[in-house]
Amino acid sequence: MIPAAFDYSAPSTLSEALALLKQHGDDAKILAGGHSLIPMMKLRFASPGHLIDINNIPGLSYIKEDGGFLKIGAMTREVMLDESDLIRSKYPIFSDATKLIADPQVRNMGTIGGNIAHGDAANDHPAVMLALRAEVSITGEKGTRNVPIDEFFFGFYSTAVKAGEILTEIKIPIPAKGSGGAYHKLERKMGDYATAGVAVQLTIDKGTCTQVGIGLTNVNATPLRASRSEGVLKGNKITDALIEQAAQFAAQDCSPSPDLRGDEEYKRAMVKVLVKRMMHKAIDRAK
Amino acid sequence: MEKEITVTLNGVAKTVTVEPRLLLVHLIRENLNQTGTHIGCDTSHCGACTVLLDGKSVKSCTILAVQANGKKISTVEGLLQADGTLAAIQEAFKENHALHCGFCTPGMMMRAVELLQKNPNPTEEQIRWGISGNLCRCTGYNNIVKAVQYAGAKMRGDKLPSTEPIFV
Amino acid sequence: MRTTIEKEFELEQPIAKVWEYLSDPTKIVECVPGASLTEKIDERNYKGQVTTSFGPVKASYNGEINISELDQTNHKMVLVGKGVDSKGKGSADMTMNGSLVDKDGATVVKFIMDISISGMLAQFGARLIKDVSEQLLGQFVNNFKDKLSGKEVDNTMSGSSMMGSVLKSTIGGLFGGDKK
Amino acid sequence: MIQECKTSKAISGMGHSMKRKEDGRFIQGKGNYVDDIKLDGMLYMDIYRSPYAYAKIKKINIDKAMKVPGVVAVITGKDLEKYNLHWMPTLMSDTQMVLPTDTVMYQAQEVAAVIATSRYAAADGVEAVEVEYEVMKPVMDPYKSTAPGAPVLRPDKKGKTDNKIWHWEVGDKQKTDKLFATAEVTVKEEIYVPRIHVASIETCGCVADYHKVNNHLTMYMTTQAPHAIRTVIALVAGHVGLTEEKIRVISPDIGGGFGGKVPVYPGYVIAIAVSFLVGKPVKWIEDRSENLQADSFARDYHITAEMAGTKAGKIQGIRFKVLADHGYTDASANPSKFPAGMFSICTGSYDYDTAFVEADAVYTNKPPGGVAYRCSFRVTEAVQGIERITDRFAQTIGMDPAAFRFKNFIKKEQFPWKSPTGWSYDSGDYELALKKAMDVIDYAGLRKEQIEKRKKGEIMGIGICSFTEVVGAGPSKDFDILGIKMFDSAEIRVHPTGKAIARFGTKSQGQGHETTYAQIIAEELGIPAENIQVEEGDTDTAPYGLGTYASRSTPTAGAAAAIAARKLRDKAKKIAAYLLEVSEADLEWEPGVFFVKGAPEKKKTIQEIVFASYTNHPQGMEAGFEATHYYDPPNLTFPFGSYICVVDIDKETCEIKVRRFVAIDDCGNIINPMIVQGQVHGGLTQGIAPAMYEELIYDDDGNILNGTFMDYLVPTAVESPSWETGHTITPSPHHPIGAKGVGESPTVGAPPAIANAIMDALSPYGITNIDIPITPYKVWKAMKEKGAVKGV
Repeated sequence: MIPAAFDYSAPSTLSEALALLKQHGDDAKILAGGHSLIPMMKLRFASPGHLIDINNIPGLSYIKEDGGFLKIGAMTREVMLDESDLIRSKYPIFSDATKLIADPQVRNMGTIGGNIAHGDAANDHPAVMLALRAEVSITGEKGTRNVPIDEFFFGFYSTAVKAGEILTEIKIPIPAKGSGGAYHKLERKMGDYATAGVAVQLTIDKGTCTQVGIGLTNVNATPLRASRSEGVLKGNKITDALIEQAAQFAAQDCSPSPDLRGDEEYKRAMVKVLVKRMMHKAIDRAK
Repeated sequence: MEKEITVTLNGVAKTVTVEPRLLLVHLIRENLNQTGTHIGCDTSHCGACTVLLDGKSVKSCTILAVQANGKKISTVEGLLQADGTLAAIQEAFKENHALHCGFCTPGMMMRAVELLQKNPNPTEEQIRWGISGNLCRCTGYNNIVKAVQYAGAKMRGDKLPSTEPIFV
Repeated sequence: MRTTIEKEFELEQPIAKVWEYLSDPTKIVECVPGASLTEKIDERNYKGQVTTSFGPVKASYNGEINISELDQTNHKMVLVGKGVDSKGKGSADMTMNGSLVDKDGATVVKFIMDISISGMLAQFGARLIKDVSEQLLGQFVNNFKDKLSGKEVDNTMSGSSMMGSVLKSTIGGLFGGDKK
Repeated sequence: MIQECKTSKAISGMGHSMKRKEDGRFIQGKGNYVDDIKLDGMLYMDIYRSPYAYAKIKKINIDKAMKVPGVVAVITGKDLEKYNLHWMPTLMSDTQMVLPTDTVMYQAQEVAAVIATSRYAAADGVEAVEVEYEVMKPVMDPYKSTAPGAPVLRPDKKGKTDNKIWHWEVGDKQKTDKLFATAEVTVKEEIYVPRIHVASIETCGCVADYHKVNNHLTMYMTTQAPHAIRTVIALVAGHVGLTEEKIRVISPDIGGGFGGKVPVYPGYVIAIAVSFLVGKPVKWIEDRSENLQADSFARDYHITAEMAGTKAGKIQGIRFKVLADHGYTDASANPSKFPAGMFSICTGSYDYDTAFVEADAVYTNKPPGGVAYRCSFRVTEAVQGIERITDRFAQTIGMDPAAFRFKNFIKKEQFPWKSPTGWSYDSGDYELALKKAMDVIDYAGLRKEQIEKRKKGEIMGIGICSFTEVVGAGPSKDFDILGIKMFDSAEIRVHPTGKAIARFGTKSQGQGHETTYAQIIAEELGIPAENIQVEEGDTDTAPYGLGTYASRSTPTAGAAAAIAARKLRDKAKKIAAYLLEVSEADLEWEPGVFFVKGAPEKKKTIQEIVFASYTNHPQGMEAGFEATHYYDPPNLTFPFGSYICVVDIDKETCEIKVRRFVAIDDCGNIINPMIVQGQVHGGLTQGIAPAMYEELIYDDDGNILNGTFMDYLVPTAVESPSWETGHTITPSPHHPIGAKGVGESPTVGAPPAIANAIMDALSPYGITNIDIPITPYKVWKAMKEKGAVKGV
């Protein structure tokens, strides 16, 4: 499998990259980790005329807490998330997700920005972002704009990143004390896309759920927020019955497609199981 | 439009002119004639093409040669120690019968090298997860796990585990 | 690889007007994302082209459209499209059943689309066919609504902003969770 | 120690876990696989394949492809037709298109070959080939293939009016039907053994190097049977002047074969044709998708298995009916007389005298094949059938599956045992193997645990498989492929300094022949295995043999090595007697030395004797120290084993975890315990694969839905459990070194053990069968049907 010929640039600054994007228009694609794009090119599903490799642009790879946000540079590789002490100690939901993304070699290349910007509901970070109520920073010629994650995913491979723009940063509001989160996906084998995946992030204050985010992976055309589920939990004392109700809503509100991983009925049932399990895990971690 | 790139392959700097679409694995195998790195699946699932790029294990079938410009590439051919003796991971694979057909072996060893650098004393589970991006169709993985443990012990200077097969 | 998708929606316009648009291939095709007619063979048969674009993936189909049923009295039509990937990697067939029902001066439109794809897309895109088809049908419906209400319709697939606005209103509707 | 050693470690004959001699090159990246071969002026071939399963070719336009820079030729079926090279025989004497002239018969079938100066240009050329098709509705269901109204898929075969390939049967139909009509208990189950793929990590490929001046072809290719391939090439291309002496097939290092590298694929033939036409070397290497989509599949047997017996638990007979889906052509590699391979081993390890087995093979629009994937010709299918139905029977009469097996095993003293389908089992001790497995895993303890778990609503299962294999094809009276008898060969040459080279007609693909053959010769001659160089895979140097598959290397070539070595030992004895000036009768042998009885200080080492054979041999004796043997086995060998698997199933997600797996194998005498264990480990992972993960899946239109490693789920180290393996040793009485062969036992034995464990776990819910691969999804659906889990 060999990609069709293309031209290649490796700009060393963001503005250079943006200028190249403008110059080449629709024919250009951004090369981040490349582990979604290059296989598509090798299969010749995608044949961009120009690749703009942003791996050489300094300053796009970092994990830091700053101004009330956890800020992650778009070019931060999965392996960095996996090995970051800050992430491990304070945001274990990320560790849950990264260890299930593809495999170690792919995680050495794959970036969080690419995982999100690809706009594939089967990717794992989008659900985590929904749970964490992240904001995505998108940089274009005219500067940087912030897009709430709920307004980011439009459709299949389609996101709020417009022509001429690059996703540059992910901003996550630092959860309050008493918060916890968890992610899990069912997969047929290591490295597979999710049969179903669920991310839960919540804050418990004196037994009451004051904040909750639930994101679903690969059970909808776009990464899906389980809004009704969140609705029944927020502001209430969490009981098993409430968790059951939340799980039921999530299972009903998603829209899974049948494939080799299972039919719609099975996937809904798995969403239900996973919501319950991730709720309990998140509650444990919130303690 | 062809590009001139310089890579350091197993310690030796090489300057080559390549098409941007040239895959790193083809650069290594075809342009630089180091055929120890193999191609098994083309879609980044099997890990036979694993090499170290600036010390990190990556799948060279899904990286462009131009992306390696200015970087260090290490392949199985560079594993031998300076005195010509086998590296710990090579000795471990041989002593523990961790290879049959040998096709996945170079990629598997390169992955194990990074795994052991990061975690010199991994548990069986950590090894199994750590090599989950490398498929082996021959060995059933038991002896690969054993070999990685053996190499870890050797690198740590610990007593080496027995390499005799254990039967129930 | 086959999938069936259905969509039902209501339009303010009277049934006669909606039928006029629905039964005219030249108008219909302008609403199909990425589609254009290239040749009219006769009243019922046309040649056309569809170019789709999803992120980095682009595919172009050359095809024939046949109106196999046009039932003026019951406001039912069946449109059969057969397309071959311009690179010869496979084909896509589509049968669209469209029907209109008058509802107090407004019109209820129902589409049932049977889609089958063969070749490389079927091999590699199995997990996506339903979602993508629904997405395309959603866009089509929006374009159709716009066209009926006299708005300019841009049915090319180049602008992701266009996709965005369309999808937020269609797929986005699910966020409310009114299903089931 | 698992196997008694008669030689010192320095000699490393049989029973020593000698480290492998071949490993040095592999761990240094110096293996020489076919894609590593580069020749001057070499061209690259890439193949345009059909996107459709069944279609008429209306037009092939190569103009754009020819304009791609670097492309030198585009070859179609019409081009090959000019040389009558557009068809070729399969190893089953069926026929197969090399390139089609009018119709494509399966998705990913080769349609045109692009030849270019680089791999990249060839790929670009393939993209530019334009083909117009008239798509037809394919036949994907083998049951529909023979239904009225199905299109006749092979009108190229004269007089063919349906899609049946062959019918085969064995056993006593009347007696069996009578038994089933009267038996106290009969059970029946539909068991599908899915279409799977060997998926060796190296795909297939070749470099065809034809020299016009010498009219000579050197064919480097991924083949498990180089000699047979040479003969096939001569049969296909003899008419254009490529006769057998002009052909040299070299099988370099092979990155896993497992049966998938036995057949002749169109790509090889096209590469040869192109090299022949342009006079330059041509390289063709498949990518993974081509490999999964077009190369020979394995299995795909629809089995209706029935067992009859008494309420008290005595098996009285079986009746098996099989529908075999061969796809477009029968491209199996079975012995000619056995179109269903050794499927008739399906009577299993049990003592009864009534059986009837029949099989029908049909054409469909799937890729061709039927290779013996790490299996001695359909034994995997047979064992899946008998071991599943055995458990079903035990379950039906409420008997523990282990107790049921003990009650029915063929007893040790009954060997040689004549099976109701005509096999003569050489030796066995089935009770011992199962007992050992039960002891190791604590079977009684597990059953207790299961009772406790069930009380708590937890799902746990224990599965047994006590299989009997049949390998080592085979005796020449019954076994041939394309008429060539299935002997195998060894040639040993010992150099004056006492070091040897040995050559074989087989071809290792990872089995470790360079080590184990050396150990066999070391055992017989006392020359250290370290000093015996083993070579295979070059038809110019190695003696003729049928190759490596079906666990036949040790039973055939291994035996040939032992006998050739014994011929040399006989010669050595004569020389020793001459040198020591005693009669041969006065000599005794211990590994590596002949000494005079009662005077052990009077001795000659094998090295001294060999040196004398070149420097000081008796007058009248032929000089040198060489022997060749072509071994024709008197019978097949019958390895066996008992495997026990424990699974835990998540009651909500239905995820299945193999908690423990104990495999007790008996492959007769063991040459190298380390290698044998490695073979078992690997085979077990290839057994869990179809049991829980792998299946080639097609839709009704003939599209393959999992033609990459993204969806064809080869297990990683995480899915693969930590295997626990052990042995009993029951030597084969007729084999020169008492060995039986082991490579395939685990692939054969593991799937039913796992399936039985999962079905045991699910038995409280009334679920009796789920076809492999048993996935969480399938379990969940079955549980849902029984009301054990709920939907949303």
